[in-house]
Amino acid sequence: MATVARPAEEMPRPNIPSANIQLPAVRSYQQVNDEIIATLTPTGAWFIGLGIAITCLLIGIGTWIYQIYMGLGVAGYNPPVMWGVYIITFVFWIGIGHAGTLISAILYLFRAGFRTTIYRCAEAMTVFAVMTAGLFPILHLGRPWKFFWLIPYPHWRFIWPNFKSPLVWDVFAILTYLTVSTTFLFVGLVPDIAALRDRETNPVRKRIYSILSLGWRNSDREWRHFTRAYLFLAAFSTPLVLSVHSVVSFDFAMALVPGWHATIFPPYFVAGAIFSGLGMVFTIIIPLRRWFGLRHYVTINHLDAAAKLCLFTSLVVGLAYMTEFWVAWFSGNKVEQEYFLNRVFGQWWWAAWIMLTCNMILPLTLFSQRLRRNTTWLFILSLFINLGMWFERFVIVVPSLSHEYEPWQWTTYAPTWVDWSILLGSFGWFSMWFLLFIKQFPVIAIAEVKEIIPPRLRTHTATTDIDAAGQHVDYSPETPGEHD
Amino acid sequence: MRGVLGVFRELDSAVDAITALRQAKAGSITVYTPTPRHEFEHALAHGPSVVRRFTLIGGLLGATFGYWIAIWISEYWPMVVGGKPIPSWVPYTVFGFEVMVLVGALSTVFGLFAVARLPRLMMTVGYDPRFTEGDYGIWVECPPDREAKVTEVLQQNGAVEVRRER
Amino acid sequence: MTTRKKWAVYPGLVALAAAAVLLSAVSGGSTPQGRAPQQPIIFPHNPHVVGLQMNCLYCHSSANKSPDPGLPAMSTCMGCHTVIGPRRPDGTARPEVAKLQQFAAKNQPIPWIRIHKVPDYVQFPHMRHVNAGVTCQQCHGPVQDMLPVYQQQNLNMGWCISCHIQQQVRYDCSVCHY
Amino acid sequence: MSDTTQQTGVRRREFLKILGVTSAGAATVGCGPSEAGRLIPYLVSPDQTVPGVSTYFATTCRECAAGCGVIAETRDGRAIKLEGNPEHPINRGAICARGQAALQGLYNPDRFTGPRVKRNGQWADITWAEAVQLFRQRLDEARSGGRAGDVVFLNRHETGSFPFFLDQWLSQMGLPPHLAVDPILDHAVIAANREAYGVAWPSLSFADARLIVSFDADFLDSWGATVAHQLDFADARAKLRDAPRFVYIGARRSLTGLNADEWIPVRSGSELAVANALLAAVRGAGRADVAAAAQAADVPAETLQRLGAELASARPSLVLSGVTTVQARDVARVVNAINQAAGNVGRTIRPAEPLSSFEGAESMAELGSAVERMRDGRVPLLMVRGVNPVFTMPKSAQVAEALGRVPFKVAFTSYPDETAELCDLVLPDHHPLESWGDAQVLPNVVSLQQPAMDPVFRTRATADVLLEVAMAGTPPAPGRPVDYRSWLIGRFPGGAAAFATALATGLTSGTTPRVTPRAPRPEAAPTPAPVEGEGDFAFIVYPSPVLGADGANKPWLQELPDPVSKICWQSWVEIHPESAARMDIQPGDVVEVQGPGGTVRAPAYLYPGLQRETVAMAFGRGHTAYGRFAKDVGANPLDALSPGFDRAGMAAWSGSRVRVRKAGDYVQLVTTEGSARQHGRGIGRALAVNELGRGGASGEEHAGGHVIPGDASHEPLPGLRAPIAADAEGDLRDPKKNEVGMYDPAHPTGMAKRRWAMTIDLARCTGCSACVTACYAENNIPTVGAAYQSGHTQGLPKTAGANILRSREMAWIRLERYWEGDEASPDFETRFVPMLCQHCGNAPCEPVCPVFATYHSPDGLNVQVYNRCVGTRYCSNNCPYKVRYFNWFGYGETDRPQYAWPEPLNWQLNPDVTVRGKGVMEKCTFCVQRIREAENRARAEGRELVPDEFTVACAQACPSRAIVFGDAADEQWTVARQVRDERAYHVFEELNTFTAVVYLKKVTYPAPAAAAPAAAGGE
Repeated sequence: MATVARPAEEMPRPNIPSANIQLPAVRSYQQVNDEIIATLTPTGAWFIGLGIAITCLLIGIGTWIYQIYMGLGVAGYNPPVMWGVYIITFVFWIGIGHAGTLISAILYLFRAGFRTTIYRCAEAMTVFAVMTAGLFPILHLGRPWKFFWLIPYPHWRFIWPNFKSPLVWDVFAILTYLTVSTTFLFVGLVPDIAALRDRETNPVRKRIYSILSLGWRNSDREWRHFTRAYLFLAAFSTPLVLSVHSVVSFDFAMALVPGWHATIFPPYFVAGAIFSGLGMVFTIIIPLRRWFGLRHYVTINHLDAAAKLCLFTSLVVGLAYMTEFWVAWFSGNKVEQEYFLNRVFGQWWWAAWIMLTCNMILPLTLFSQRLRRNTTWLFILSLFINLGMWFERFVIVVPSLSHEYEPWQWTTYAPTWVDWSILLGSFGWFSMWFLLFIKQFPVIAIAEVKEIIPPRLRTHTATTDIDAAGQHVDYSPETPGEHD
Repeated sequence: MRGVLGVFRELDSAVDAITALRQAKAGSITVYTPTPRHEFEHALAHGPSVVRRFTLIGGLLGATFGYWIAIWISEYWPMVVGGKPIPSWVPYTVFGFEVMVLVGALSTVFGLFAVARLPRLMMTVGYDPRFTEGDYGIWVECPPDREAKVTEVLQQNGAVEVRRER
Repeated sequence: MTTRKKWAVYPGLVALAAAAVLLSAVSGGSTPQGRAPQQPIIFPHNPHVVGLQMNCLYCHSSANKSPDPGLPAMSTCMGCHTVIGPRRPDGTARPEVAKLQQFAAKNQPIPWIRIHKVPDYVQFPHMRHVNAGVTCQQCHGPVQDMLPVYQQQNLNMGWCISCHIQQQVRYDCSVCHY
Repeated sequence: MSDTTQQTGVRRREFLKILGVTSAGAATVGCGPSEAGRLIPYLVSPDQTVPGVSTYFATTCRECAAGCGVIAETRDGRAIKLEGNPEHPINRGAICARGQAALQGLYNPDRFTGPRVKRNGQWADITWAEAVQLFRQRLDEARSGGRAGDVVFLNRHETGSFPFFLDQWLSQMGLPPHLAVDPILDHAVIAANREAYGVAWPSLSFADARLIVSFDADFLDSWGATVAHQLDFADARAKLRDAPRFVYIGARRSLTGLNADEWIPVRSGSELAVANALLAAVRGAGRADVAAAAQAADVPAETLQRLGAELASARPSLVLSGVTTVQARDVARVVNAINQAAGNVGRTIRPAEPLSSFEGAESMAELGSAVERMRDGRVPLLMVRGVNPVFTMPKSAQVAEALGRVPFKVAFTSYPDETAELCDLVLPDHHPLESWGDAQVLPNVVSLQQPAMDPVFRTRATADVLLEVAMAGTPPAPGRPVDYRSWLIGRFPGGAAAFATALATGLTSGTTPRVTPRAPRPEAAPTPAPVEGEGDFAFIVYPSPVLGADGANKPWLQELPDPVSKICWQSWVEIHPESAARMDIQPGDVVEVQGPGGTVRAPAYLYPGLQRETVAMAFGRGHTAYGRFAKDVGANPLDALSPGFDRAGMAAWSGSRVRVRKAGDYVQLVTTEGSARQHGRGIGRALAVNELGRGGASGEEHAGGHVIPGDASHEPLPGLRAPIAADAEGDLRDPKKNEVGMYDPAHPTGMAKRRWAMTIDLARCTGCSACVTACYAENNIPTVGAAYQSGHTQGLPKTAGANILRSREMAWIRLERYWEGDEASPDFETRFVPMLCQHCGNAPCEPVCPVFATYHSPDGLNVQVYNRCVGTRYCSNNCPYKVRYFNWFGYGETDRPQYAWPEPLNWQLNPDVTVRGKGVMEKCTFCVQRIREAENRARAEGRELVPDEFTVACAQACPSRAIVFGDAADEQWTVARQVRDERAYHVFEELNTFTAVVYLKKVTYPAPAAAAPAAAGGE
């Protein structure tokens, strides 16, 4: 077909409207099925990765058993720093869990085309991140075997949870979020599972897929209700995703601890959550597209568009950081002011500066299109963002508690190997689920990709030539910018 | 039940076939498409989906339940915490909202299953695995005497394969 | 056609949910209710309480002045049972009294097995209840007719509370838990 | 008690063991009823005990020489709590931390369980018969050996009949009288007092003085009858406007010094010169020596002049000496002269009504010469009872070697201390709470001592053993006492009947027979050693105020932070910050103190309350034996000293020169202190005396105070008239609401009528920390610092105090000690703030608990329900006062390595209070068990609560009566009146927590010259 060689001086090309990103290299529905389902065959590397993940998980489990038997004292808690690595990691994972629903739901409502090929991956990430996060509130309890007392169920004691406690809101926010995002993921998967089912030869797997696909047949009636239901789910998930992290932020904002007691927390947390989520999306999808050879599905333009979103959230987060300091100064509250001084220049200056550097300063590089389209840099940056967001939560939890109203109780905090290995275990748990997922289900939504590629028509074949807006010409490995 | 199944390669031929069949009053038509296309929606001219009702009812039920359980529980065993009123609606709003989303979303999915006749426990007649890949399908349920007519219409509109099933 | 089969799924789900709720409703309610252990001496309350019309307080002497009802000391038993020996006037044996006297001879207390026990984090003042006119039977059941004595009530918190609310007395947590 | 216990003792103990397991010992784990145990009834029900109801025995505290009266609360035959005897003239119902901890001596898991003998280096248990047989045989050998005159009996100094009984027995055996030893008694003052007044210890009246001057006399903590002094001193301070000003002179500012209004940091060794200068000033004599003294003391001359003038004008005054240098006796003499000259004798110093507790103690020099004789191998037999010379004398005195030269050594000691370890035969004595006795506390008042319970172990009262030995072989004659008790009764005026009645109060008038006083020592001997050693620092060794000489084996005392340094489970070297900076010493750097007798190493603590050329260490830790809680914890400062005495034969613990150098390594300080400054947060507030009467709002503006919007301070003491503050109150008052249950004041239970509250008077509080230990004893609070509890505290050395390095101490009430003003100058001020749960009306901890484990009870308590707690620890995060404590380990679970009460320590557990399990939050409950108990009692007697009818544990113990507890909603309770005091304030009022604990501001007394108010407040 016609490959138009583009003159070099056209670089850098103008920005692509993110609503209208096409997949020139994908031509037929057939090709979509072939290429995507091909990624499901397990490889050696995959088994090795899974092995590592499970090892980490086992380390975490072993440590937890030790902690349950001995008591929380084996962790590095140092009263009045009553919350530590566990709560930090809980908020960290919940934050990660926000990008998925954002991309799949909010961007769906906004009709942002670049979501199509990355949302399945992000959504899976969300579900597993929330599954991971959900463990930590239980894990940090003094008596974890009593966690179900937080759930309102009728029993002979006649006593119920306290619905005025942010922790109970948490329970419901997280359970709701987990249920809804899982449903969302599954509903979106059903047509693709049907595709797998029809292609599968192994009888056992075929049976499983048939059950999971609920007998989906791509009939017009199914599609009609499906699209409608999907829309409503998206419409529900959008406020939900905003509420969940607001509720998580209430855990802090509702307390009168200096550094916590701030009305800015909900928006601040939501922005931070989406920011960290996008970071994790990059961390996952950049190696994945290379590994699975899906670079013509998740094109550099998709990453470019996502990077813009990332930059935006980073700016919001940075603004929130600055606002906190301003409020502390403007409130005239001496306790608050002392705390914020201590945060940046005191005991915990290093944590604060890691946070500011990774979340506020480094992402500014995304203003450069060249860096936005450089996957290596995006990947490195995403690692920094993950680190920075973990430390943001560290800075929120630890310095506040260690420097409160009572000077006599000012103290310090040092995690022990127990905290660290449980943190490691959480990464193992997350990666295990994710690795299992990507080899059982398509990481790119087959049916939705088919939506955006031109259908075969009797009259003519759809054109994929370059257009004035600088949209893609035919895909060929040499085309600059289409892959790296 | 019995009928004729036509398999199409191209979108527009399938659409034309549908219009033709509807003019011919050939019987109830089911269209299989790998991905939802508006062309079919227009051609079939079905009414809007009823899933929305499930969503609305579910959401309302959820919100009500959320508020009710919280208030009922705090009145059930009055305990003052932090000098706050025993039933205080502000914190309970969070709870009501979350339960609304939960029940609303679940009932939406339930509605989807109900109206789309899912889960379908076994594949029924008039289906072909190709429909999940690239091809479009049209399944016309019709009495035997009309099968010939339907087959003809399908073939005229460029079906790559037409077969009768029962 | 299988359209009928699939509707059977939903009642199934509903049934499961209901079962789960019921299960949770009784969870934690499991107490040694009805427990009737074999005591070292098969002590019959009936002849003492019904037959001899002895007041409960004769043996459980501190029930009306202490949180702890108190157990009869060996001396209390032997007060009568030095006279009322192991043989009835008609010559039939009283094996349990014989056991009692053996314990007394060895100067050993009787290792009774405890039946009614609230957890250690529950403070139960007997005298408040006894003095308020709560009969022993209300919590311990018809001990005078029990052989062997068993735990009749479940002694659950809900069971305590329902009575407290009904009687318009304190049901504040800090009344029992501290 | 006695008869029944004789009969059923052992079995009762079995019974109690079982009870200990089933009731008090178990912890809140699980939610259903735990496995029901066995019920073991009495054989014969003891006459005056009702099961489940406490019985009280009045007896005498023997922890120090003072002989306070205590009331031992026993439950089902176990002593569970000690409280001061309100009738007692010395302590008037108060009790100090060491007194409280007597229980842990009684139940100490390391006590000798029975007699034991050392056979070729190995300890072997033997029966009492064998033991007494062996003892008697060795005794006869020693007597027959013709060296009977050299036999030594060391007895811990005590007053009462026993010393007489002992000497009687010794003379009967043809042996010399015993030596009464008390290592921390101020023999110098005693000697001086004998000269001046003819009595060892005249009673002191602080309240009548208008100026108090103390030369190193730590009278609140370790000098004399401290509880009596505290009560009196606090009463003096409570006079507010006419309260005496207090000047402390000394090289180290002890706890008493921190309570002083002015501190004059004189160079150690210059006290005599200063005292002479003051004497001259009082006598109105020359000025020259003032300059010289100021020169020697390195203080501005005008300070001394001003003080001299003040002393001359303010009459009566009260001048005390507690100096422990080689000049101690001389300083004490001069101080007595000052009192004479100032006309204090008979007014503030009352020889006419002396304390008898300090009569009859031998000087340490006597002990020293006894040790000399041992070293010369002249002592055939040594008997020791409650004395531990190996630990209490400097290592350089080589007591251990001396003991090695004694052929046979018998210990009547109860604990495996250093000396007992070196003995050949141990005949363990009863604990004072298990034995009979008496103490002469005032010339005409005898305080009786009776057993509160049966012996815990196979011990025997020494007196009984001696009697048995004396009677062995001879036929029992009628009328001869069979045991010490009958001996006591036999001599008791009025006999058995009178004795029985006297036991009710534990007091009786009259005198016990005195030991024949020895002739006063000739002036010459012992010659005071010159100031020994060299180096640019003077070394001060002071007895640890919390441990005393022998408190180290009691976890309560080990865990109780030192009131000055706030360090526990550790020894430390106090050094002035400037000196430390000069030598580049950071807190925690191990320093080596090299003195004439050797070197001692300990981490440095920078203490501004020191004269710059001084280093100081507390004596009390550094045991090499003495059980699991004491062994290898801390260092013994005496290792650096040489055995020197002053003229009165008192061991000179201070004044020798030492070299101090940085040892290089570092040890984290086991301190409970976060920041030593208030950062202007107005926690402990004060106002100068001249600001009194200007209305409560006076005193300092503190930062948080009136800045933050929503400040509630416009309303005086809000939230104290009703159990629930603010919003909820409106809600509950709403007549349309009928489902508020007990929160409705009209509810039949009437619980909502009360608002339990507390006032803490900072003008009275001295920071002695007795309340802390009282709380530990009452509320089953676990100690967490022992070495064996540190095993699983990751990332820290497994030494004692690891858990406290992570600030996991559990003290429900803690004493915060804040510096105010410029620490560089000696004029810095100290604020002691007892901090406990404030039981807020709007408690921030309550709404955040997801399971209602903490909530507000209708009578205004902030309740913590342990068995409901799941351990989210959110409540603690949200508590501004940081008074909630979490069970990081299973301190209360018997099967855990961190179990805090190894058998039989768990016998002391209060059956009315749940023992908390792992993973549960706990905090001050306002002693809710006492509230409920009082309510039950009132109900049983068909009455309402009588105002002030009961109080909480901390208030009960407080030796300065600073804490008042009661119902603030009822005007008849004292607390309801106190909260209207002009000095009243809430801590962190601006947070709208509406606390139920009200503090009354401290009052400071600036020096007359310094006009400006010294109360710089929260700066």
